[in-house]
Amino acid sequence: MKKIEAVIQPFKLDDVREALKGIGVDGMTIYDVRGHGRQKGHKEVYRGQEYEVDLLPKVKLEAIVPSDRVEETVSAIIESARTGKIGDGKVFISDVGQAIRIRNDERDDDAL
Amino acid sequence: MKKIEAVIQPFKLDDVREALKGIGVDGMTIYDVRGHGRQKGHKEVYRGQEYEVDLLPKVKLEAIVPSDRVEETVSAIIESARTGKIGDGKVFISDVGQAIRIRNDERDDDAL
Amino acid sequence: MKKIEAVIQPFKLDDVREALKGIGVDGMTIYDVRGHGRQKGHKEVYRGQEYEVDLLPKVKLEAIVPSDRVEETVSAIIESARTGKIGDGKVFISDVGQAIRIRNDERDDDAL
Amino acid sequence: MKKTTKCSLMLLALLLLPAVAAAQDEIDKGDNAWILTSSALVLMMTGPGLALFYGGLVRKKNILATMMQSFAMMALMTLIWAVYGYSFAFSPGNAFIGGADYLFLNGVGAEPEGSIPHLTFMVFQLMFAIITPALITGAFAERMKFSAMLIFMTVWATVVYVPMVHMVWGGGFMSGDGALPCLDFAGGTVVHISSGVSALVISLFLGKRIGYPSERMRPHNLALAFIGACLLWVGWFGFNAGSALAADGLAAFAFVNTHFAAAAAVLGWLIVEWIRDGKPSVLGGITGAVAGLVGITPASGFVSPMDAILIGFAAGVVCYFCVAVLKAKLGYDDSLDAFGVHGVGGTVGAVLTGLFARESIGGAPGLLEGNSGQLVNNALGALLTWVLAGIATLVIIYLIDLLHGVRVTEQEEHVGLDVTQHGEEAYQL
Amino acid sequence: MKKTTKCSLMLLALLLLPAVAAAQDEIDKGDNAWILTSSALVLMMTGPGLALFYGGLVRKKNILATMMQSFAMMALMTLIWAVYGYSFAFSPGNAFIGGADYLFLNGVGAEPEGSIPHLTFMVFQLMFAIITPALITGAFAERMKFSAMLIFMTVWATVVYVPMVHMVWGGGFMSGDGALPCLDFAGGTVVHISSGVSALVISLFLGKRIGYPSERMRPHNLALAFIGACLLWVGWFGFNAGSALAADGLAAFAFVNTHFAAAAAVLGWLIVEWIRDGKPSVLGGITGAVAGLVGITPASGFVSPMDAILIGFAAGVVCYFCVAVLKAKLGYDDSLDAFGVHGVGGTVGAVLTGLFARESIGGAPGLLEGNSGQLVNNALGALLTWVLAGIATLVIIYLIDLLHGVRVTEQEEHVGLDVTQHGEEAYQL
Amino acid sequence: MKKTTKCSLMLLALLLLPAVAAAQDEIDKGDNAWILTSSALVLMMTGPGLALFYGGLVRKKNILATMMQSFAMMALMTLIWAVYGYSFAFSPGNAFIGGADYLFLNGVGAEPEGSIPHLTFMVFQLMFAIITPALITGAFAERMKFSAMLIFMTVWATVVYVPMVHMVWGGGFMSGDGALPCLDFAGGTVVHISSGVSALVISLFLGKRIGYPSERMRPHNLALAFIGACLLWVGWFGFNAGSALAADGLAAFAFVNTHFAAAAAVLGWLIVEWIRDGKPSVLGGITGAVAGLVGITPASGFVSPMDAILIGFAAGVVCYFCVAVLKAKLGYDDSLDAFGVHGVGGTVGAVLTGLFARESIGGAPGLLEGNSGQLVNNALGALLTWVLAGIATLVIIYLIDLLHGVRVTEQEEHVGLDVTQHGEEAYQL
Ligand SMILES: Nc1ncnc2c1ncn2[C@@H]1O[C@H](COP(=O)(O)OP(=O)(O)O)[C@@H](O)[C@H]1O
Ligand SMILES: Nc1ncnc2c1ncn2[C@@H]1O[C@H](COP(=O)(O)OP(=O)(O)O)[C@@H](O)[C@H]1O
Ligand SMILES: Nc1ncnc2c1ncn2[C@@H]1O[C@H](COP(=O)(O)OP(=O)(O)O)[C@@H](O)[C@H]1O
Repeated sequence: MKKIEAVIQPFKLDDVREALKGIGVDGMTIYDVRGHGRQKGHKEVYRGQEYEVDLLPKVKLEAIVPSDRVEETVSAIIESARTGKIGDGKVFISDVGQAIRIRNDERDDDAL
Repeated sequence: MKKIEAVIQPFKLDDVREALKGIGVDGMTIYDVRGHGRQKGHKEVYRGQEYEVDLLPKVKLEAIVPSDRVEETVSAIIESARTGKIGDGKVFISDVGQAIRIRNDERDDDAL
Repeated sequence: MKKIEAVIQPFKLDDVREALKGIGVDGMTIYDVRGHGRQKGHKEVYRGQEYEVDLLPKVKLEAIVPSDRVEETVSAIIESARTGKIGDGKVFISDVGQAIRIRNDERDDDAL
Repeated sequence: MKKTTKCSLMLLALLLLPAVAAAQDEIDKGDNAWILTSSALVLMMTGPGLALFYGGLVRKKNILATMMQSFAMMALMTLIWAVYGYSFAFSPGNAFIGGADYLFLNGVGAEPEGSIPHLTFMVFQLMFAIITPALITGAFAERMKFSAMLIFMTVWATVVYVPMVHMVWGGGFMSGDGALPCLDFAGGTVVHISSGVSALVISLFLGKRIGYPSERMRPHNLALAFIGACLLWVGWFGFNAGSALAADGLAAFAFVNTHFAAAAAVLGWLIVEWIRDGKPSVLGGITGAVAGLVGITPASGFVSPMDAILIGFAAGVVCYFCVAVLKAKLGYDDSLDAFGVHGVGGTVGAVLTGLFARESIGGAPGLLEGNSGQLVNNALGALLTWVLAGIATLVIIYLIDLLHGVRVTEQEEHVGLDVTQHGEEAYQL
Repeated sequence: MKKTTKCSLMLLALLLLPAVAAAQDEIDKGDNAWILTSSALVLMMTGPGLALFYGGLVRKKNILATMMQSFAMMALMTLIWAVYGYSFAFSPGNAFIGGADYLFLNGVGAEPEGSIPHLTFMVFQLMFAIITPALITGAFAERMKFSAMLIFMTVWATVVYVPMVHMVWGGGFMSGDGALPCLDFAGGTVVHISSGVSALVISLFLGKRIGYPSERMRPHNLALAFIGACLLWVGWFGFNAGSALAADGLAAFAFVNTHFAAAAAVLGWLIVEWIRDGKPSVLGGITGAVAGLVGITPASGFVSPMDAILIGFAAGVVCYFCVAVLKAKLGYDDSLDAFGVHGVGGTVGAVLTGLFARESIGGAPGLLEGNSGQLVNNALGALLTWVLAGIATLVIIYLIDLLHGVRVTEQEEHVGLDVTQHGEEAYQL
Repeated sequence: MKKTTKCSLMLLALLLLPAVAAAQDEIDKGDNAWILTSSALVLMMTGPGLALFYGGLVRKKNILATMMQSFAMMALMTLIWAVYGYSFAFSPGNAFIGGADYLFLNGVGAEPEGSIPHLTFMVFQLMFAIITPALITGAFAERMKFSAMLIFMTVWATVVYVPMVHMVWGGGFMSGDGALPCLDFAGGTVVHISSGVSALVISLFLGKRIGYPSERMRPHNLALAFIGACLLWVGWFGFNAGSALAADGLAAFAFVNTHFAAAAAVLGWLIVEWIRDGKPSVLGGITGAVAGLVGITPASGFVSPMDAILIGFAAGVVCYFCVAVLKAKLGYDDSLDAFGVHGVGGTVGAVLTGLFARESIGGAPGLLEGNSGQLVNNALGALLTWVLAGIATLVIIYLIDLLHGVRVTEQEEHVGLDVTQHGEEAYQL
């Protein structure tokens, strides 16, 4: 199994979820993050005091999928999340040794 | 060392923490996530506009433990988090190469 | 590539970011977490009802870096995040198989 | 008291010699301005005041449902009051219940009731009819069906609140010229004891919230609770000083007493908390303020400002112990301490009113001025209210549970009432 | 209406025999106390009331910008009113617009206007001039440039609002002694139809927000919206009952009618919602309340409390269908339903005022009392307001778009208006 | 001024010929209604107003502690005022301090003080005694011990505030018939300069917060700060217009001036911000409003509405530069700009009052009407207040630090004051 971690633009979340549903990837976990990379931040001023804000709001999506589904999952994410502008985000893939479904102890691929 | 990631029902957090304390697993990091899987979501209506809400609030718990403690840790989590209903969540296990305690540079197992 | 996960004290975030900028590590993703470890928690009382609060606010910083940059990155984090007091946090290092830049499909090291 | 005389007088007048009434009664625009302002302030106590105070104390998943329980009273009680509530409370009747003269507000218009338009008096009273049931909702927060709540409140208002109002303020047997004249300036018995005791009964009947007390149920947003408590304090000036039904010296007394009691109760609560729990808390401070405001309510037009400080301080300390110690001991789950604050504070206030009342201020002497009878009357009145509210509530909630069911399912309780009862979430942060 | 007579009388007086005016007019401190209080209440409707109601409904990234649009009106309209707005609205003029006598508030001081100081009347009216444009902002929330908004509102206030006020309340052709006397006690046409219709036009002109309706745009903080709605309700007592310009029986009628209509509208909306969507919601309840308050505004000083219940109920139900059904059908993006609630609710109210008006209360009979002319007049008045506001707004927005641009860039819309328009973020939670 | 004459007259009366006093003074219910309403409004300024304004600007971990500092004043100052504060402020005394006649409010009852009950005057003044120290808390937010804060405020109120009140309003040497008569209608010197200067001294004494200015300390919840600022604006009508102590034409002037100044200050601040920082911000808008309200406070009953616009605009612009430029230059850490807004705005207002005062409005001419003496007096009065408040505060804080310690530990500052001082967390979101 592989863990696919995608950092995307918040306003792209709905599209990405549609795309994944499209290819039958249901299981996923999502949370809000702030990210920094090449995308320029913006200036904020509070009572004359300037702040350079370069941690921008992003959404992180994690999906653990069987190794043989990584390809399509990744491309589904990439295509649906892309705007072509800096800040679109990244996808990271790593190994997962084991997966267990708490409810009934199902293991690995069955648990996804 | 292994990283144990458990996605559980929010209202089960206190039980799981008890269980882990019980077996002496102290170190952990926790954050709120929203998850999708087999559990059905619910409908929300705002001024007549319907939304199908299928990202449900979950809590994610991460604990890095020495390889030989994975077994008991996982079962402690599973037992304490289980309600038997869809939505109980999952546990994922993966490798961690190195661990360092920032305070004093202790490494690996000593750092946990 | 390696994934460096650092759990640090919230008020140390700015320092750590400075340090990383210093060594040219730009890409990172950050989110708020609550952690438990050796650091003692505190007591809260609401209308006479006591709560032992031992999940303390921390910040988690994730940076995926080329394997050859792990060393300096980790030490930069450790030095900038250290106060020497319990609760400084931890750094965990694990493998990342693949990285993709959504915007232009760049892969692996080029994507970081 | 003031109210009663004023309004029973009015009733008499209306019955016998309207002409004369019209003659002797004239609208004073200063009084009307103050009571209209007070009516607005009292509505503000329920929405947003109480709704926030309660909504901030529950868990995130239940804030909307909790606020909605107060908000719904703003609509429901208004219609009940308009159709029959006001009539059975204030139109001439017997010792227990009023008559049908004012059904659909028939005959309730701009003509003077005392020195204000009858409609002004009606709407000022309505605001009390809104907040009283809303207070109860604190006891069953986070676990009651919205539909069951609506049914309960409709019945409760009809068989408990409206009669209580008539008995104490509408010319019934607990009012000035009744068999058991009690001093209740702005609602110690009618509002706070009745709602507080009913709250206790319901929380016992419903049982605890799942996971209580083991699971952590800390207030999800104390900033909102703080706003609510402050607005309650500010609105209470309308509640108590408005009960003078005029912008006169008595209103000034009631205003000052209200403020002093709240202040003293804050200190009372915080001091005990500081000693006992090690730290003075914001939740303690705002809860203490409400306890003091409750305590002074029946006394506000009868005692001196210095008495008010004592009453407020007492209410703060006593309520602290009921909420922090007694509740834990007895182990019932009065989610937001509707009983611990309103039931207990109201009782303390009712009794102390009988102790401190000064003839020079409200026209009625208390025990300290040698009139032990008043203390007895007030204690009896409080006791009667306990019994009436307690029994009636038990019967009502039992029947509704039987016929409709009052508690949400375990699953719904886990998911939260916002989503399951109202199909909404409060925050998308 | 009341206003008109009072003030046109005043104007006449001022013109012909100031001496006499001074003689016959005297300040009543009770009235002044009430109108000063009402002025404060009406300002509270805009800030924090409306700002929160709107701010809570948008997405997190736009709350500050949304609140700022209301807040800016508190500053901008005040200066406009002081310099020329009040004069062209209320100083003697022709059938459509007032004169220049009061420029820079020249001659507007402590002398009585009716029974209150002229300045009190001026500032009370100013608070209306603040909230009316603020209401419009709900329609273009989350996508309009702050600068464009300021320009638009300045022009709109000058060519739409000020003339409307003069026509209906300032002695113009829609006022008491005009060619087409309409009954509008507190602003059904002047405030709600004018703002609501303008809102519709702008939302059509601007087009939808990016991602609407596919993307999820749920209210980011319903607790704030709830606070806002409750403060609107409380403040509306000043809006309507203050429009009696005295603390008299008519004020009591307006106060009660306002409250009853809000309550009835809450029930109306919730019942339909419960039936149609399966659950009664908090957002539905508070939106219904506002709909009812809008509906009763023109009628508040002309109808009976029981009529008010019917008007409120009707407004609640009708607005629900416009917001929940019609909007979806027509597919325009009135972000926060400024049109669906104010335009529609105001129209319902204007018409029903002509139906229910009772001579015994506001001095003017409606259709039910056989005066069919009034219904026609009010309908015509509403229609005229639709046309005037609609056309004027279209022209203004078109020109501003041409010369300055009204909508933010796609990128700015994605990032949010708080950061791009004001360089701030609301929450660091 | 108004106050002084009114009340010193009263005092005389009380002393010499109470009978006559009773004869000439009679309660006007319209006035009483307005001052009771104003008292409620002024309390609302502190809680929730100021508490939210300040609480929203600090970091999440300190919001409760910050709100608590204001809330505690609502309790603490009330008891001080009741026991001895009011007496030493307003009972007959010498040029610097009042006497002991009113200890424990002895003799303070329903009898008329001017045209309102003495108790009404007392409680209205009390609300000022609550907000003044609360204003100071903005300077030491996020780093002061709660216990030290309580001790400091108790002493400060006793040796700085109460004497200031007596000197300016209680018949002391800065009041109408004193040696150095200053014009301070509602508290430019007494309230704002005294609190603002003390704030500066404390922030200098305490030193910066850890991490200031390098670490990011952005406001954690601007929505709450916005609510607070709006409630301050609304409440300020009670503060200034209530200071007329009657619902008369002067109250109308003060009301309008207050509103106009706030509006002008918002524009002033936003324009400068727009030019200098590139964007107009919500934080800027609400801060400007407060600056304008501070600036007009001493002038509100002495100048014309058009003057008020100038004063407000000036206050907005000047305060902007002190907060945004000067503070950074001098490098002290006045966390929430209590000095930059209240100290500076109050000084600007005090001076401009001496410039613009019009005999026709407040009965006293200023420089523009040829009375240069008034400008000098007001400037001197402001200066005196600076010196008195500055020195006294330094001594007090120094001693408390010596005997008790005023600042929390570094660890506590990191964890936050909510948890360490009060054992609570604001949000469980
Ligand atoms: N090396 C990295 N490690 C972790 N997260 C990263 C890394 N690089 C980028 N990210 C995440 O991806 C987001 C987008 O990256 P950025 O460089 O700004 O734009 P782009 O993806 O178009 O290159 C960042 O905000 C950050 O959250
Ligand atoms: N493949 C997956 N990858 C990541 N998270 C998952 C995956 N499958 C499930 N989850 C997480 O587990 C939660 C529960 O899973 P669900 O299928 O709803 O119930 P159950 O665990 O009983 O099968 C989901 O809400 C989601 O957060
Ligand atoms: N085994 C672990 N797995 C995951 N997170 C951990 C683990 N141990 C510690 N942490 C994280 O590191 C934080 C600091 O650890 P703690 O033991 O309190 O102090 P120190 O880092 O000085 O030993 C914890 O709050 C928790 O978030």
